[in-house]
Amino acid sequence: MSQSYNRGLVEDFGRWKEFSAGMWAWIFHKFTGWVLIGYLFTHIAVLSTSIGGAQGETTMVGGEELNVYTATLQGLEGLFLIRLLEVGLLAVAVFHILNGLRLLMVDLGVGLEAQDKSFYASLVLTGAITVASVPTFLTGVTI
Amino acid sequence: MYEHDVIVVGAGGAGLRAAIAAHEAGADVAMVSKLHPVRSHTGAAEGGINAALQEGDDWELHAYDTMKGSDYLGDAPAVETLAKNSPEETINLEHWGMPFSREEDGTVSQRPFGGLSYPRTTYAGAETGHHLLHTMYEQVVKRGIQVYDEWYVMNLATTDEADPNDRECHGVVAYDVQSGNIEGFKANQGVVLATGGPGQAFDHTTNAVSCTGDGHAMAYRAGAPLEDMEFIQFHPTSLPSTGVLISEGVRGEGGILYNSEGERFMFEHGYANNSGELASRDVVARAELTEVDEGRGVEDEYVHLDMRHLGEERIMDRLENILHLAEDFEGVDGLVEPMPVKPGQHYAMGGIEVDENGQTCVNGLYAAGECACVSVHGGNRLGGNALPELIVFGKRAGRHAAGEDLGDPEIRTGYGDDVEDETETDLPVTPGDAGVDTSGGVAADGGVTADAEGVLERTVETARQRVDRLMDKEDGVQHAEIRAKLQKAMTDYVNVFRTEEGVKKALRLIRECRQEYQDVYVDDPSRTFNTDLQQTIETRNLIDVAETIALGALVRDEFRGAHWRKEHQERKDEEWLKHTLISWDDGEPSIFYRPVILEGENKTYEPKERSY
Amino acid sequence: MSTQQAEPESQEAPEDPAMKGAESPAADEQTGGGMVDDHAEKRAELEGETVHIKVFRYDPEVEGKQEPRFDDFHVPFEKGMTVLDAVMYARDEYDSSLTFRHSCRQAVCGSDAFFVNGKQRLGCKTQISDLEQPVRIEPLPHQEVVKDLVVDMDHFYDQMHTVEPYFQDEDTPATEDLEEQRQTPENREKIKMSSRCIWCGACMSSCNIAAGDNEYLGPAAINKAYKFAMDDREDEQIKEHRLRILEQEHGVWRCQTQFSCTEVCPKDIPLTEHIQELKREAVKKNLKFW
Amino acid sequence: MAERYSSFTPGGTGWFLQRITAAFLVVVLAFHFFLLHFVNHAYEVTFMGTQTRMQNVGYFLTMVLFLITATFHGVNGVYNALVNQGLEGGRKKAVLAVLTLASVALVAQGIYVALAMRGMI
Ligand SMILES: Cc1cc2nc3c(=O)[nH]c(=O)nc-3n(C[C@H](O)[C@H](O)[C@H](O)COP(=O)(O)OP(=O)(O)OC[C@H]3O[C@@H](n4cnc5c(N)ncnc54)[C@H](O)[C@@H]3O)c2cc1C
Ligand code: HEM
Ligand code: SF4
Ligand code: F3S
Ligand code: FES
Repeated sequence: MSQSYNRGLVEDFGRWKEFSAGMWAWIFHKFTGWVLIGYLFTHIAVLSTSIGGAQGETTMVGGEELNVYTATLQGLEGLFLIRLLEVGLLAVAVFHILNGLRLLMVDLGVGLEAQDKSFYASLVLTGAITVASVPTFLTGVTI
Repeated sequence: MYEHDVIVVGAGGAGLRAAIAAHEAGADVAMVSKLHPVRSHTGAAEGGINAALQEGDDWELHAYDTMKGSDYLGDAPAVETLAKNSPEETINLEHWGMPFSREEDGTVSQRPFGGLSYPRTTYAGAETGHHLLHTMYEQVVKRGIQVYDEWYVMNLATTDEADPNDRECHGVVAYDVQSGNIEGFKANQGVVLATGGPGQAFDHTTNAVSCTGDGHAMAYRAGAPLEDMEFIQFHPTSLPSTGVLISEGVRGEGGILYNSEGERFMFEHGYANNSGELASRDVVARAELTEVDEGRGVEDEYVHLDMRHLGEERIMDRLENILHLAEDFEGVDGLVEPMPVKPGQHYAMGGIEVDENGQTCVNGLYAAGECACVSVHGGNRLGGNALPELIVFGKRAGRHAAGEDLGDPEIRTGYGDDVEDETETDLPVTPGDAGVDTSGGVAADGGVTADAEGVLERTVETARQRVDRLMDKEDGVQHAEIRAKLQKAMTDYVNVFRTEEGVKKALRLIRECRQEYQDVYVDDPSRTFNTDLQQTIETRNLIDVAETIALGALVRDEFRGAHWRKEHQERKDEEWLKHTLISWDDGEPSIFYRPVILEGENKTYEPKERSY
Repeated sequence: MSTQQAEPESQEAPEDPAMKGAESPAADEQTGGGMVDDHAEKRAELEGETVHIKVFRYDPEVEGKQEPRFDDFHVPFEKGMTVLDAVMYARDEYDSSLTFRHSCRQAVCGSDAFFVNGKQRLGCKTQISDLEQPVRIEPLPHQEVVKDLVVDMDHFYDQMHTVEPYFQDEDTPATEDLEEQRQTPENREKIKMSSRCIWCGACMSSCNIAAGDNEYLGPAAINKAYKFAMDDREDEQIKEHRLRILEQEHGVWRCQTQFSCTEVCPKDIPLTEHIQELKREAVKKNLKFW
Repeated sequence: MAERYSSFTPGGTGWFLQRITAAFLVVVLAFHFFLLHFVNHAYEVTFMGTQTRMQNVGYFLTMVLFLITATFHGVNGVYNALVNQGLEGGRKKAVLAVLTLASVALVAQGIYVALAMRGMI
């Protein structure tokens, strides 16, 4: 009897070059959302040092006695890698926010004809804001 | 084998309506269709449904217009039934949710249409047929009616008594396009054919690729006569490369036709000095072809329809969809260049002979819709009269097949004492004969006189053998070649202009096609979705149907409605107020005539000059 | 016949040369000169061009086609030629086993949605001159392929039927005393676009979510439901019933506003907009009961 | 009609809350980022500074609310994404349970931290 053929995954992601704006927006939004929630968990973990900090715990940094919380944060901030990641985080957050706004508009049925343009706008704006923020993020750090 | 009370073949407007009606009458109905219902060609209808709904209009006016439009070849009982029932059927559609266009007060809109004395064409945008089709399919889904879609019906299972009036139809044989399986469908009460038009007999048509006249051919070979086949409507404005219809609305809004010399030929060459481009369809179609024949066609093929002068605003407002059609199907921008148009086959007025209850002379065999001829359209169909025919007569056929009593019909069917044999015309070939031995007449379609199941089994067996033969044959001719030849013959000689010599030539060419068909083979070896096989079978049907069209065109030596004969350019009422009937008599079609019925319920329709 | 028609060669199946020979319809083509429609030939000469199409081939029953491949055809170009015209030409002139659905040739039957150069399009509504060559023609993604360009539409139909796509008023009186219902032109305008769907399945095929979740109703079915839910002729209770079908697990919420459906719909139906509106309707309905 | 209406249709409520929280997050997240990276630079953050900010009840409550909404929004988003990818039946229930636990833990820990920052622990 007749059978049929399933072309499988080729169609899902093998054709990424043919994806349209809406699909890219969806993928990016997903990705940035996951990064953000992941960050939230780590963020709280890092901030947890404040519990120790509140109890007066200290640690020695460069011969100075510092509050653990302050030390942890400043220690991390002193790393160039962390600064870079922060820039990335900003980019991710900004995109998620802007595209999130775009999605909220879509949900309200506003400007649906311009959905692709608003996606590109989110991308461009994200890029611009990220670049503009680099100086702020990279002040006072050495490689 | 499948078994149901009523089997409806075809799921266009007529089939769907018949199925719903039979279901409501309590029958167990199944629909068998080679296309999924929503793919049927009813979906292409744009204009609307004629129904006398408004105050000031009434069914008698509608009947009168229809009779006049038919050039007095419509049968009054049929015409009146149509006009009387169309309003309630239209409102019924409205209740089923059909999205008709609306007036400010919330009532359905109606617009004027050619040949109508009152604006009674009820419409749903420019896609009335689409909505009609989908609305009715929805009701079929609601009722849970069984649909066998993509099942191609090959044959009717009919007994083979000598006189078709004694025969009985017990079901159909169909094959599942997807798997290639051939099965019998037993119909305990009746089979309703609703297979649509035969437009593919011509190479340039507004009809779908699926409009291959299968129902015509099956009924014909089972013994039901085909009626008035010579009456084919040609639409003057179809796009040359695809046949897509450019609505009359363009000319209505002021669009102008030009020949290659830039002349507004409708006036300049005197085809219609009063109405010009807005003359009736047949007049415009003939004018266009004359221009092309006399060397003033563009690329020797078409003329130009220009609407640029209407201005972008007006075009966008009223004719926007035309811009899309020209752009999508012809690659032409109607705002900057004129659109190429030429006449295209559009509608077949004739069809399987039935009475007002949709029944043919074969017991248990019904037909409705474009494949049937009740006859409401006579020599010429008015725009907007086909869709009401689907719902009015589709419903009647369905109910009657399901055993409801609709009263005795006034229209008679089949060969009987009220017909007159054709004796005068000299036929160039023996119709139906391939010139080679094809013994077996009706039996070739599998009929036997036996119990229903026996008949069905025999028919299934014959069908299987036929398919095996086509599939096993290693080489020969392919259907596409025969089909192209047939279509060309019809378009060259049985088109808008018909001459005795031309039609005879066509008959000889059709005969050649029939002979070549003896050697046809199917190249695609697969049983899975074999469209090659399906088209090969369809081509055989087209040959039979084309032949009846040409035969009718040859015997009717007058000019009536859409049928124009060079040697006989007048309507001959004394001689020709009668229907042409052609029946497949053991493979040698016989031709006879039945008088038209002009006596209506309250009045008799007196033939008058048809002028608008 | 002519020089511009290079013979179609089976491209991506080099492992099996025997098959290539068997499949290549070149021989038919050479002898089949009579088949060519005069016009086509004349115009092809006039324009002297051919269009190169690559068509997906698969047939579970035919050796050599069980493993999908692409066949190349060179079709003489005609002004106004559509993708459907091109595959029809290839079928009628080169290889009669080339299989695809088609019927109306005018974008109303919805049979011939293909995946053309990476996008779902109606073959009959796509001018081939607008496309980059070679034109790659494949069956709709995310549906099982039955043969060549024919896909299994059953699932699509099932989804369409799930939303109870029919007027539900039970009270349809006897035909004789039917009264026409009223509907404002505004309301009719509201459902107009949604009522244009021709069930081609392009939207469903383009939607990633529908690909991942087989039970997702999909844009076409939701749009169908929209047509009924927004029609004032049906009463409130039925509308609520419809919304309840739509707001289930695999209903409207699945849509992630990817807009692919809207982009490919040959009838320009604003599908995403309709889906979003139904989401809002559903939320509104639920808020009422808080 | 016989069935009982429920305002808590799973998809609908989730969808709706995802939007509401998103709208809230836009404002707070922007504020948060701005405050801690542009007004006060992150590399200058000290326990003291944090403690001072946290003494403000409004700020404290905003941050707690921020945490709760962000957690809900993020976790619900992840859950939806998984469900959209065809998560079904038992595994779906398990994932929901794990995610719920994780978010409760996160929020609890977060509030604990915040209280610590206020010096209340
Ligand atoms: C472009 C166009 C515009 C038109 N506009 C109007 C208009 O404005 N107003 C008007 O009144 N009329 C109009 N008409 C005419 C009208 O639309 C048709 O006459 C009518 O729709 C035919 O309907 P039907 O049900 O008989 O056939 P169809 O809708 O053609 O259906 C035929 C059915 O039969 C099935 N079938 C065929 N052969 C087989 C087989 N062998 N086995 C199984 N199934 C089979 C097919 O699958 C299909 O389902 C128009 C026609 C065209 C072409
Ligand atoms: C600041 C403003 C924010 C806005 C406007 C916003 C908006 C949105 C919207 C509208 C969605 C739903 C997408 C959909 O269902 O189609 C979403 C998803 C999501 N958001 Fe946010 N969001 C914001 C902040 C955050 C934060 C702070 C986090 C992390 C904690 C986050 C994590 C996520 C995740 C994980 C998803 C699911 C992504 C997916 O679909 O896989 N968002 N966001
Ligand atoms: S909504 Fe558009 S794309 Fe989807 S099936 Fe209908 S017509 Fe085709
Ligand atoms: S593509 Fe799919 S995700 Fe929604 S907008 Fe269309 S249904
Ligand atoms: S052939 Fe009917 S939609 Fe293209």
